[in-house]
Amino acid sequence: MAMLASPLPSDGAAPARLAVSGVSKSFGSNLVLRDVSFSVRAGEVVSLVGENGAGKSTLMHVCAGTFPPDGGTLTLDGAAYRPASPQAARTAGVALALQETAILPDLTVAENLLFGAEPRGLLGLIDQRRLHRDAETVLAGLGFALRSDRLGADLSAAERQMLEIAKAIRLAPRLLILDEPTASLSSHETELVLKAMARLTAAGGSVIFISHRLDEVMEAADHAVVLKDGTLTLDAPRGGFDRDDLIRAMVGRTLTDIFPARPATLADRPVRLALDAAVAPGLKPLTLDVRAGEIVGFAGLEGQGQRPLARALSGIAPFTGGTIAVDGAAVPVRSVSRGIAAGIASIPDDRKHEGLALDLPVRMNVSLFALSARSRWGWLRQNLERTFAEEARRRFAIRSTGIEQPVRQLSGGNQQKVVFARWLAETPKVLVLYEPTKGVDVGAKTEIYRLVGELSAQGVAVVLISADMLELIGLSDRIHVLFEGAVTGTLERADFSEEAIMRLAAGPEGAAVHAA
Amino acid sequence: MSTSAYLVRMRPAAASLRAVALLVLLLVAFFVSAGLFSPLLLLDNVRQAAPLGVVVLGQAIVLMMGRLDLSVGATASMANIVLCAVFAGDMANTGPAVALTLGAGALVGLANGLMTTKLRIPSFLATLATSMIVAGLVVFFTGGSPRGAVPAGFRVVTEAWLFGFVPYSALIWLALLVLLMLLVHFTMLGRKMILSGANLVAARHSGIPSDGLIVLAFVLSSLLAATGGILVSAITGMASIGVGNGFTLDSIAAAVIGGALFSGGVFLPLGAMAGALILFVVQSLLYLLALPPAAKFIVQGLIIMLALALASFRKEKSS
Amino acid sequence: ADGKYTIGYDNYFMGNSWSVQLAAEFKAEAEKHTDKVNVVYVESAGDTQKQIANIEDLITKKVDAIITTPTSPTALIPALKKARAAGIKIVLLAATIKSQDYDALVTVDDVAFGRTGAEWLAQKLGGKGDIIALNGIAGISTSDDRFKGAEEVFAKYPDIKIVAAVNAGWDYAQGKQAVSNLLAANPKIDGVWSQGGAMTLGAIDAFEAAQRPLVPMTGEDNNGYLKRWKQLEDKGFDSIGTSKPTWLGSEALRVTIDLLDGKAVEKDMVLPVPTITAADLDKFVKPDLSDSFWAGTRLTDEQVKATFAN
Amino acid sequence: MLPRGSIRTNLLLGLPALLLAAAIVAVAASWSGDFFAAGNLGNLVNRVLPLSLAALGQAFVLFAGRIDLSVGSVISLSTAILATTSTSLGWAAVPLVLVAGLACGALNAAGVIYLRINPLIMTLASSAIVKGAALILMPTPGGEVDYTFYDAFYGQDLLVGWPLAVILLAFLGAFLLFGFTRFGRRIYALGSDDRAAYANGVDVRRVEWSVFLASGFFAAAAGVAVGIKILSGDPLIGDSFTLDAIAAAVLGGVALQGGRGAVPGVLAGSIALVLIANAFNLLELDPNLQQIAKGLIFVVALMLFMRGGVRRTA
Ligand SMILES: Nc1ncnc2c1ncn2[C@@H]1O[C@H](COP(=O)(O)OP(=O)(O)OP(=O)(O)O)[C@@H](O)[C@H]1O
Ligand SMILES: Nc1ncnc2c1ncn2[C@@H]1O[C@H](COP(=O)(O)OP(=O)(O)OP(=O)(O)O)[C@@H](O)[C@H]1O
Ligand SMILES: O[C@@H]1[C@@H](O)[C@H](O)OC[C@H]1O
Ligand SMILES: [Mg+2]
Ligand SMILES: [Mg+2]
Repeated sequence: MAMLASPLPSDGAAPARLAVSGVSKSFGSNLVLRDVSFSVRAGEVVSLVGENGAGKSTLMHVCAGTFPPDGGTLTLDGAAYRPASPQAARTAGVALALQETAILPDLTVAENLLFGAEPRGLLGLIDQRRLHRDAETVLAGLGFALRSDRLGADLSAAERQMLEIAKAIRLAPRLLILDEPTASLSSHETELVLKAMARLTAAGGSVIFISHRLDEVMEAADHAVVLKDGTLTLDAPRGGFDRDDLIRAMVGRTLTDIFPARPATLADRPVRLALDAAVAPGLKPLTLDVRAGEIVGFAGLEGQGQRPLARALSGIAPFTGGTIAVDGAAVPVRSVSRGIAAGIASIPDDRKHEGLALDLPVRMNVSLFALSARSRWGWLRQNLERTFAEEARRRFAIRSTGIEQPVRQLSGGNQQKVVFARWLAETPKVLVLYEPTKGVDVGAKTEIYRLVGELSAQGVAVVLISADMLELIGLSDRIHVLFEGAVTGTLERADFSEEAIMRLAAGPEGAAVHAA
Repeated sequence: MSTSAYLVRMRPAAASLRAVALLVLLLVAFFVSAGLFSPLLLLDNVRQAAPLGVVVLGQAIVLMMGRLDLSVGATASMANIVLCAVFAGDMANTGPAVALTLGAGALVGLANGLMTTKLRIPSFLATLATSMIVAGLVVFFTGGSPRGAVPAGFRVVTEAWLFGFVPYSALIWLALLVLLMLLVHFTMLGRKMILSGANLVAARHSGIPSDGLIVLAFVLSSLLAATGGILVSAITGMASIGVGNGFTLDSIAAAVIGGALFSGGVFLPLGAMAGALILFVVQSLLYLLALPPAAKFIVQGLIIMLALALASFRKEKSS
Repeated sequence: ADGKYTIGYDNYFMGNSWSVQLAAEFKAEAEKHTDKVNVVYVESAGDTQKQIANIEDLITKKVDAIITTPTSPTALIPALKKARAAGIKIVLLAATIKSQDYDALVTVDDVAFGRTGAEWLAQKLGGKGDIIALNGIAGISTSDDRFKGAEEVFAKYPDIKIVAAVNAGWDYAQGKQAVSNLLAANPKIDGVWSQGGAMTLGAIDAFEAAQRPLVPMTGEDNNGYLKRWKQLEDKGFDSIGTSKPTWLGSEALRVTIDLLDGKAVEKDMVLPVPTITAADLDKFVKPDLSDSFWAGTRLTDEQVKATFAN
Repeated sequence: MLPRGSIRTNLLLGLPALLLAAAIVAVAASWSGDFFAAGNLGNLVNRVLPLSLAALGQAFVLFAGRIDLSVGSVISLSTAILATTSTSLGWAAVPLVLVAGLACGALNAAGVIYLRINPLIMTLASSAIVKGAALILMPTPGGEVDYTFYDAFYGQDLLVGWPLAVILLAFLGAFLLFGFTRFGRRIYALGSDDRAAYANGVDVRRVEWSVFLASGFFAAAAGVAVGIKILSGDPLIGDSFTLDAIAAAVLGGVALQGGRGAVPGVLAGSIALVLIANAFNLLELDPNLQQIAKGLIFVVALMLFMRGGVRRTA
């Protein structure tokens, strides 16, 4: 394992762009960062990795002025640096693109992008036309396909994330911090972001890049820094670490295989879920089967019908025609509760809005279905709830101070585990997973994959809708590829490859479009 | 479930405790300026605070759902009019009088609920509109001169004391409080209401029929407002226009003093009770001090500020 | 056009039975003159801003006269000036303004109202004792004037002490709450000066609830109060019912018609305060009529029943 | 042409109020010959003035996602100050009143920012405190504002005069501020999403200070308009403005959860509210129905807005 580097650059020449020295921070009694020191040089990408809740975002908030550290010091290009607010940090040349994004819902993309730096004309009034022109220039420069006059509220998670990144990059900061910028991006969009990072460093800027995707980290990092439980466990330059080093530093052990083994054949299993000419807004009639114990993946570029499919299966925006059958019996999934009654559980992708009551404790967030199934005469069984919540916290390795901690205070990945814990209180017949590991660290991911594997072994039919190619390939028994709301091709496990998926994902004229 | 678990569940949140502390402080001030301590006087204040207290419970339920009910005052006023009209001073009409009054109240709640869910009008506005319409209907149908009266026999509800030291109205208040506490904290229905209040979208995604629960909350609020109106009627014995109007702002203030949050997801009935008592005791204290009217308003405002400043004291600034 | 007078009637408030009966008296009178007058009704709901707008709209409608009960003694003055400049006769009903911009005033002086009750109470107490005062709403002239009258009287009796003066909004429940608390704090209260009958009822109930012997209290001429007084008479309770009679409402119309007919009219018709005492209580109390009804009326029993039922 | 961007969305929110106002004018004018009488139009402008100013101040606060329930008391206090000082100070009394309004705004801001009291409750409390102050200054209505004020400001109560000029100036200024300045954007940003606004560099405290100060200022300005109208002071006269100002803003498309709505809509909403009452009087409709009608109009207008859909956050 690589040695822990000293916070100051060893070559003694130029001072580090950012030097973090002995920083600690706690929330209440929860010590989140302990004596963390590392540095970022000019023209360098430093990747910061660590498990969910390791303290990455907290550390970056400290660097970007959201809140001060409890102890420790920061320097920027050799000068003492203690930003009093995000604005002060930006003025000093440090821009942070938030993991949770800070898009103003009632302003347009252009207004968000140039917020606080709107071009002014006559009488010092904002020049709306130039504003939009400038915004389009920025977006085009990054290659982001995002219309400048759409309202923030109407953007998808991926679009919000792109806008957040664009906002930070636009400032041409000395130090750009990207906190999980790629979590909901497709591989094409991810490429764009990595390119933008490269351009920035080529021009002498520095980047701190957080990701749970170790591929990206290996590709982009000039230097890697690993946090575990708020302590720095690895700090090594490119070439001085490999993937296993990172994982060991993150989880403290080597993970052998993160994906569960799949059975050789499923042909003898009964059909659990059957769709026959099922239609929903945004989807063309869909006919397919999922067998008991089978994991069927859905791949595709962003916005090819994944969301409508997930929402229709879960009953949020139900199918409007065709038939849906579970175990051979037609079930009208006209609402979420009908779906649940039919044994269909579905994990939403937008956990903050659709999955969690952020201000309520972990206990109340995990226990709903467990309690519903066991309530007597509508009474809520308090002891049972407590026991269940404690158990869920253990089983899903949810990092919290206890079952009474409000979910808002949990790290992103741990929030996702809470969502899982609620839905898996009862073993469903069909499990619909929509981006199940967005922003989830490799350890937790392994846990989740193991769980999915277990459930499928118990005969649950799993529908996996994901933008994560490796996840699809690693987990699925079959992959359907969506294009413009229809399945354009299906791959069996033996034929899985990123290339094969991409070819189908590009649509009928696949090759041509993909080449462009 | 063990008793201890119940006790844990009943443990009021910090906000409620602070409200209770403030209440105690006010009571001390009250009895010091009265120059005596009389448990009976204390209970008499509780007795008279009951109508407001009952209305606050409803407001707290609506706040728990992340909504606001600005129609409770108009509904309580309407209840007084309907009750007196149907009673017509005759004890024999008790059944229909109470039933029709509560029925009319439930209709208001239903209207509020449907407007906020089906028409998607923000509750602040929907209930403001309802309150205008309800008040307008009352004036229209009575021509300004409401009829009827509450028979003396019914007035025991607020005027009489059980065993000479427990006011019935306090018992009614307490009973409703316990019922709501059971509903919210001890039933699945209540749990689903809290989840809806804390995050409506997430609740929908979990198959919780949120719209129905919001309607239910508004109906409960209006029923409790109507009950508050019935209690006021028992106090005054007569029909008059606008007797409950003050409940609207008072109920919001009391609930919030008791720890309710506008963002929803919190139901603290004990806090709500403390909040209602605080407002009422302040009023009594001000009568006692016989301050000039101007000073009265100022003290009232300062006490509300103090209560809320205490509530947010030490609250960590969210980042 | 039809040769009739058009009269604008501004109903200042609908919030208590007194104001309702005031309007009812006017309407009953107007029905007697349908051959002569058309009435345009506007509603101010106790809101001075609205009242000003209403007056202006009546000017726009070119009425011949406006009858209004000003909810503020000053705020309406410019609007009323404008009306008179447009040749409209202004008749103030039951409340006045601090200027001469009106053609007739029909009222009972509220200062005298307060004074009358206070004099009775001072005599009753033999010129000494501790009393409490129950007022209406701060900032409303009716309330302030009545208390002013009372204070003038009590100032002449050095041995009478007002231990507390509180605002109870002319309201039964508030009156009761106030008096309950004041009783607890004051072991000795020898009399209650109240400027509204509903508050006096609240005071009586508070005394009874506290099991304190009743003391002399001033009251008003509302039937509910008179009934109660009657019941308590044999327990030695004594009171006075001062009155601001609602028949002022009908009188205002008569005066308005006289004005429009060009007859000589006394500008300030400030009537003496009618009173009801134990001696003539039986003449005024109507056991079979509603509690809401006020004795100082020209309405027939049938009209009262139509207004307030029972 | 409407500028691209959120301004367009916000302007459209005010459209229903404008249509409503136009409809009332059409009905009132065709059924009552008095509507276009010179006196009536002048009266209407004079009535719109205080309401629209109060609503504009309220809009500052609402855009920022806060609320101000003290507007009515501030108006009352303003008339009291004007009526006690104008005889000696003359027009210099006006800035004094405005400063007092700012002080009330500062009280609200301080409570919200330093004591972290919810704005609804803080301004409810300050409303009582300010009312108390007004009653101390002027226990009963009275005082005097000289007639020259009326003559100079309202003149002959005509359509075109100072009141109209003040309305236009205030709303034009505010329109530019909210549509085309960075400061206006910050206010919208705060109302749109507190956390995101902070992360985008909005100085939350400064914005909160400014919106409450603005609300106090405009309420005081409305108070001056009322004071000159009544030529006296009245410690209770402002009470009804609080809800009316909110109603006008909301009718004009301002979202109570903040971040949405535009200044022209606020003016349209104020005009619509004033017109409803006027039309009832001119058409001699049963005044008892007015409140019901107002409530129903509200519901219908709101239904029109809501069709556009609400934001997905709960
Ligand atoms: N505002 C807060 N109040 C209390 N605890 C907090 C707060 N913010 C974060 N924490 C806690 O600090 C720890 C670190 O959280 P942080 O968000 O920095 O993790 P992370 O490494 O970014 O995780 P992820 O990969 O899931 O984004 C977590 O245990 C979290 O619960
Ligand atoms: N501890 C490990 N032991 C063995 N193989 C591993 C380990 N961790 C990851 N891998 C392999 O590396 C590949 C990618 O790992 P990575 O951690 O980037 O996955 P991921 O986080 O799921 O990716 P993404 O960021 O796209 O979600 C997987 O195919 C997996 O098999
Ligand atoms: O006399 C009082 C009257 O003036 C007021 O308006 O209402 C209540 C009555 O008691
Ligand atoms: Mg993070
Ligand atoms: Mg991954």
